[in-house]
Amino acid sequence: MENNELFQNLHTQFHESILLEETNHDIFTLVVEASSIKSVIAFLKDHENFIFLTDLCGIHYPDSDLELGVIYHLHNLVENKRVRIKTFVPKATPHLDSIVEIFSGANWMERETFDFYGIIFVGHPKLERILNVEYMNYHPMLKEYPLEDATRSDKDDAFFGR
Amino acid sequence: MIPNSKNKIVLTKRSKVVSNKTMTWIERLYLPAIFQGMAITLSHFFKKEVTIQYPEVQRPVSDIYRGLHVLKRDDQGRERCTACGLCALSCPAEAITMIAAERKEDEMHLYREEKYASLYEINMLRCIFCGNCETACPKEAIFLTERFVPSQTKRDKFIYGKDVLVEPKDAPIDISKRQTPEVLAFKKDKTQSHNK
Amino acid sequence: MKTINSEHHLDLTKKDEKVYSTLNLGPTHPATHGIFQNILTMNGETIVHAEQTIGYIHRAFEKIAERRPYYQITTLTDRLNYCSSPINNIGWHLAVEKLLGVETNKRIDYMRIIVMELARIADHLICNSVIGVDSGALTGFVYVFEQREKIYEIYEELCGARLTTNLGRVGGFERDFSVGAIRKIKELLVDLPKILHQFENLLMRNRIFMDRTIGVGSISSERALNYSFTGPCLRATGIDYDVRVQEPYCSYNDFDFVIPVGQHGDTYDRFCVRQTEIWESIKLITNALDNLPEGKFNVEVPAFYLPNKEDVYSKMEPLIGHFKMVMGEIDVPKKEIYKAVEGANGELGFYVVADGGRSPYRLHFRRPGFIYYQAYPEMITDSSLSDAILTMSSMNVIAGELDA
Amino acid sequence: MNNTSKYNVVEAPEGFTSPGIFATTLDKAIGLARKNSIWPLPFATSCCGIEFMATMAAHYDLGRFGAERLSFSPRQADLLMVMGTIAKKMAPVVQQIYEQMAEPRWVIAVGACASSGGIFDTYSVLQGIDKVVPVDVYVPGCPPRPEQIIDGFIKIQELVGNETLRKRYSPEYKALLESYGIMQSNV
Amino acid sequence: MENTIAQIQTIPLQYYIIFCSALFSIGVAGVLSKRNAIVIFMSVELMLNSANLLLTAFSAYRNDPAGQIFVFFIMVVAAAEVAIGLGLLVVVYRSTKTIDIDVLNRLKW
Amino acid sequence: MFSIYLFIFLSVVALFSALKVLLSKKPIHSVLYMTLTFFTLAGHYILLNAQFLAVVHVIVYAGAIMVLFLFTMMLLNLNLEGEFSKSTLMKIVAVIAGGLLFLVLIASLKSFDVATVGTPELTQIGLVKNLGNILYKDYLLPFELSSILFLSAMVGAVMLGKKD
Amino acid sequence: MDIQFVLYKLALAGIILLVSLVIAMYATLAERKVAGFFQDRLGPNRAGTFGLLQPVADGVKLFMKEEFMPATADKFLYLLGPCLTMLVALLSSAVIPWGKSINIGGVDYSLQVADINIGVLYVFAVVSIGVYGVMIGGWASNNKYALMGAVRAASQMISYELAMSMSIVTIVMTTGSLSLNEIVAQQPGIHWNVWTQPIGFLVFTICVFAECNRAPFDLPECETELIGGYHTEYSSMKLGFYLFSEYINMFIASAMISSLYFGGYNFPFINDLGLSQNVLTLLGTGIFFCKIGVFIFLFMWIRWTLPRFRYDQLMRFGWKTLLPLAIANVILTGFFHLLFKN
Repeated sequence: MENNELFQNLHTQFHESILLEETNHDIFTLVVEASSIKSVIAFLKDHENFIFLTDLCGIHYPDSDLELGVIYHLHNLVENKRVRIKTFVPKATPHLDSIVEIFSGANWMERETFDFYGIIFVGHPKLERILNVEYMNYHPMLKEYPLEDATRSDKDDAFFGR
Repeated sequence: MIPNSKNKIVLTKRSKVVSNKTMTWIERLYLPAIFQGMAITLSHFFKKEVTIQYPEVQRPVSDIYRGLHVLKRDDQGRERCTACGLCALSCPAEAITMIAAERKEDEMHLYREEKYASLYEINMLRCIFCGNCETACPKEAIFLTERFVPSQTKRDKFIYGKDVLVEPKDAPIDISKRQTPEVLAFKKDKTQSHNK
Repeated sequence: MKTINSEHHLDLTKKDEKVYSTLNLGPTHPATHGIFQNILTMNGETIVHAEQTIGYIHRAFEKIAERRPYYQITTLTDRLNYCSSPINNIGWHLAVEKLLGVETNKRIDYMRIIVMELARIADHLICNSVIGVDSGALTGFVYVFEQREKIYEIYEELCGARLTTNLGRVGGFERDFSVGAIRKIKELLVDLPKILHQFENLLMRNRIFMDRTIGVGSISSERALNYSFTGPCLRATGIDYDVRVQEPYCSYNDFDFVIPVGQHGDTYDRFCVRQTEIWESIKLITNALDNLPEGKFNVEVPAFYLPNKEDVYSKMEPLIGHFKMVMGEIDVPKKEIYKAVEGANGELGFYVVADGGRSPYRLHFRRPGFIYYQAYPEMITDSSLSDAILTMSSMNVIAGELDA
Repeated sequence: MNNTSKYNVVEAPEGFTSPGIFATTLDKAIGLARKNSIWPLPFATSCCGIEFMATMAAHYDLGRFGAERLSFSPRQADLLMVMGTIAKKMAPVVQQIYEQMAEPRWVIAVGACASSGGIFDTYSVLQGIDKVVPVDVYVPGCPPRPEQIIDGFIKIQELVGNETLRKRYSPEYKALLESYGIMQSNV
Repeated sequence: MENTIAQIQTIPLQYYIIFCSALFSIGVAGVLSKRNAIVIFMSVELMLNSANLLLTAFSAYRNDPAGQIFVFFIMVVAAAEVAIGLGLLVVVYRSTKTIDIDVLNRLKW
Repeated sequence: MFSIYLFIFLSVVALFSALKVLLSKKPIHSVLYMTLTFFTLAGHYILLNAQFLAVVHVIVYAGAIMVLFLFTMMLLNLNLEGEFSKSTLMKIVAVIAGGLLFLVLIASLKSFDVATVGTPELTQIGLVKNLGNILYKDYLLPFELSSILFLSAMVGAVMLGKKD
Repeated sequence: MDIQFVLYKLALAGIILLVSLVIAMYATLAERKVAGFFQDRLGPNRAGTFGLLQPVADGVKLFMKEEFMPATADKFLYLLGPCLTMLVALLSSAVIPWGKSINIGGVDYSLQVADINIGVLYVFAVVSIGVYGVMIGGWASNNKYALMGAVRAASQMISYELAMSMSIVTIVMTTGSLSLNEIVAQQPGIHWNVWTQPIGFLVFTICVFAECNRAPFDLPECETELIGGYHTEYSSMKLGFYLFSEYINMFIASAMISSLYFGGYNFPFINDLGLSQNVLTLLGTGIFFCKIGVFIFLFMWIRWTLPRFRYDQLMRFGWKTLLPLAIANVILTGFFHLLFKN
């Protein structure tokens, strides 16, 4: 299968950096060590024709060792193949290489991920909050923070079983 | 295979360039296009206006328009709501508040089931009229109607209680157009306990 | 080729300070439609640098989605790109169907195509007419808005709401197309082309308009891909990427339609691409309506599609199922999926991480507007304020989509 | 943690009426003129803005009420129409716009989001613009139909028509503005 | 209208001369005292205008149209001069960021 | 006698605004006072029955030249005069020089016999018909030359305005 | 100079002032109604029947609105701007011949306030100073958008003035007069100048559009770019003056177009009717106002049809298209004049 081929290529290139390959999801999914994420993506773009960054987003698993994750979706437009790359970092040192140099479009997606999860993208040209107010002092998408606005006065949560 | 100006990637065979940027010399003269445009606007000048004079003339809304809610009574004038709470649960805006109460013996003619909502409030400012409550209701009790919620000058006037929501006994609100033909057919079957 | 990022290399030496002035465009500027802020560094009327601020209507969609059952997320998707909410609704339903592994029948597919293409028409109409408004021609806007009003009426027939439709369900539709709805769609298919022709005649070959738009806010296909452009903005640069063709969903491959592409990715290209897409959508709707197969308008999705009301009213099993569904006690496979549809503005993706619970563990919306709007400073540098405004309206960045 | 907002949050007011001040004939004449010449400032951020466009367009035509001249400059506007979600990031802007408007000014909150936050009961959304500016009329709906927007507009017209000229100088009004921390320019 | 004009000539010519010399002197003082190139430019225009008025007055009193023709030509020259002058000023401003003539004391920058 | 009052009024306003041109802090005020001066001068032209010149004066000076000044000022966005002004000494010197010049001119007037100027009489030379006749007959060559001058000035201004 | 003459001129000036104000007032309503009809909607119809009281309502409202003065504005200039605009707008109506003379009691009363023999030049002078109000207002507001609007207004007006005057030169060449009265009188019946000067008419009309800041040349105040342009910071009646003067300008411009190119108060078969002089004069004045109305409608029609130019395109159009066209027209006219008149 072509996914195998892709995996082989990546494996020969990066050896232990590729931690896991998952196929039970809808598209070919790789878990990559945080330190080599940039080079993996660069390799995919330059040698495997994944020229299109579809998406980049964060995720939070509070119960895991590496709490914070970043998920990249790449797209090989010509052969119409997609690949999903996941990488995880600990919450204490949430540092990850920025891929803005490879894909300009990653700029705001990384800023958004920083805003939501506090993941710090090293090498990002302007890593500031993008959607939230600048004086916000927490990262709202982390699971421990509530959704609701504390100032709402016209609702009683008890009625909703939440 | 990174595209550049010479080597454009082509993904399908269906593409077609649609923008023509070269102007003919007639188009360069400005005037023909201007006259054409003026002819179009003038043709509309003499067309009948489509404006609906709203407060005096009402535009017909569709039969299933999602407007102000109604709490239905059954044929004998008893409130259908049984305070199961599904509507409140299904509300994305969390606009519905209800308190359930047990029906007493002498309230048989008022409430249909053993439980009823002693308090049923919808915050119309929060409500987004998505119709989830109507879909969620298993007792044919809450429906949205094609009435509008009027605007108010004070915020607390938007908490609609049972006094507004429950349909008046003498003037029931017809919601049969919102129901599927199957439901309407089912409603005719008076042997079913639901329809008694 | 311009440098990677224009955000951070402006060298404001002391000598230049007096020449440049800053202009705050937005967030209440009429042409930014209320929500974007651009701090422009101007040299006279030429923009040398632009800095964007967004997030003025950030509403925390993704956080809400983690707390709401799957079926309630439909109301959220309505408010993403509110000009074409049915596409978002159906896209979300398609994503959940993919998660559950549900196949729909042709009738549902065709109904969905009709609804989605109507939404695409509505969205493109508003975008192109707003280009007209921003260039000063208000009248065309009012003409096409009459047609949009007709599309609203169709939605109202279909689901009972005009704009934020909450249309459809996982596994199909809540109700079949009514006779009135089909009649109204047919009326629209007669009326819309006339008005569309008039609208095109008002603007498309008018030299004033062409001068205003040709070469304005252009971007190369290379840069556009690097910025992850999708939709009409990418197609205007000449790349025929369309999710409807690349990864067909909803039986789009039953139909043959043209993918319009532009040449230089400028405002005129975007205008023409959108305009042609409206014509293609009209053809698609006509085809789908003519070939609408018989069949049920929903498929059985045990976990999501609510049982029929008459069964709920009378039978125990469906009632329990109904309760479980509304309360969200449902079985969802533990899976990660990514589903994309061709939204009005480009690839609208839903990345769902399901852990089996009542709400998604993580739901990320790939919002095309958010992604391609970041190229805006690069597109307007060295152009005038008027160009910047036309570029903005031709990119059709919808605030709800931008800020989530 | 939640209390991250910098702006001044005030409890929602109960609307503002002018007790004890009766409109004179002059007031009525001027009120009549004013109510037929309300120039709105559309502060449209999201969905409701699209419905406002529909209200302005041919089918509903807000221009019938003499309101088709939109004033995008707050100085020239009489009516601030806030349509759509106002995030906390946007709240100071709304207040600033309100401050820039010349008296007499009215505010209408169109739609669930502007009036109360709607379904967006989240950390980033202002739960109703009446926390930053005084609101005269609320229009429910998400988004409201154009009919409802016109209803709200007619309600504003009623307010305008019956308002006394002295209202803007009344201590109640000044107290109301003060509770929002809004400075009255030169009344 | 003609008889109103007839009255005009009751104004003695000296008045014009005095007025114009005052205007001219103000212009001279302006040129000397100001540093802003634009204001200096305006002072020069003031001087030109006082000359113009005097020419017209003489021409009217002597019934000789040559004076007014001369004024006409002066206006043409003044317009040309202002167009060039202001163009120069803008260029100077662009390269030096100032229009203070005391700073512009070099021929090269 | 009506006209003498008019003359005095116009002259006083003209001198006042001419002084204000120099004394104004903001250059933009200078420009506007200058415009006022020009209007009063136009009034003077009308007093002298030079209608054509008056209108041309307004068109050229008020309508074009001063607008150009104003335009340049706005283009360069100059609002502050305070940042540079000549030293007080220089100002005094300037005023003295101006005053002296005025005195000299007045003094020269004294020795000048006004009677030689000619008798004031009803004049029609300022009307457009007469002026046109003379301009296009006797002064055709200067007229054409001035148009060439104008053209070259225009070209020059355009060349200057071009960025590099 | 008898007192009767003065009184009559004052009365005439007063009437014309009043008429132009009323016409401008109702032009605002007409604009909104016409825009409505062009856009398939109704336009104002709530204030009085057919919305006839709408301008009154607007006026009263503007008068009663808070007088606002930006803190950073230059107070005096801020007030001067709108006043100047209004003043200048009203000035130029003085030389327009509204009709032939009316004979009352054996005395001919001309329907022209001042028959200056250089009327055309007078209009130019007034138009050329019209830009001051806009510039001063935009400058004094101390707002960047207002300043940009002012700068745009200035450069636009100066540029288009040139082509406008060049287009009128041909009229002066053919009629041999600078007096508007004379020009109108030379177009009896249907011998209108537009037949001999179509290019001049076109150029003049376009330039007049630009001078009035009307679409497609409404850059100084275009809403989608500059919010309100030079009047962004204005409220109450000061804003009213700005808006109002636009309509007065439009009225005067229409009057100019009709008297320069469409025979003013002349109409075909004027002499075949066999009516008395006074009736003819009144009829002529009526016809004149009808012509003005047609041109005001044209102004609105264009505005609600066309997109606007971009700043640099507008400049290029003025300098590279209109000006050469006007000059070519002058040369052509001179050529034909020499060829056929001699």
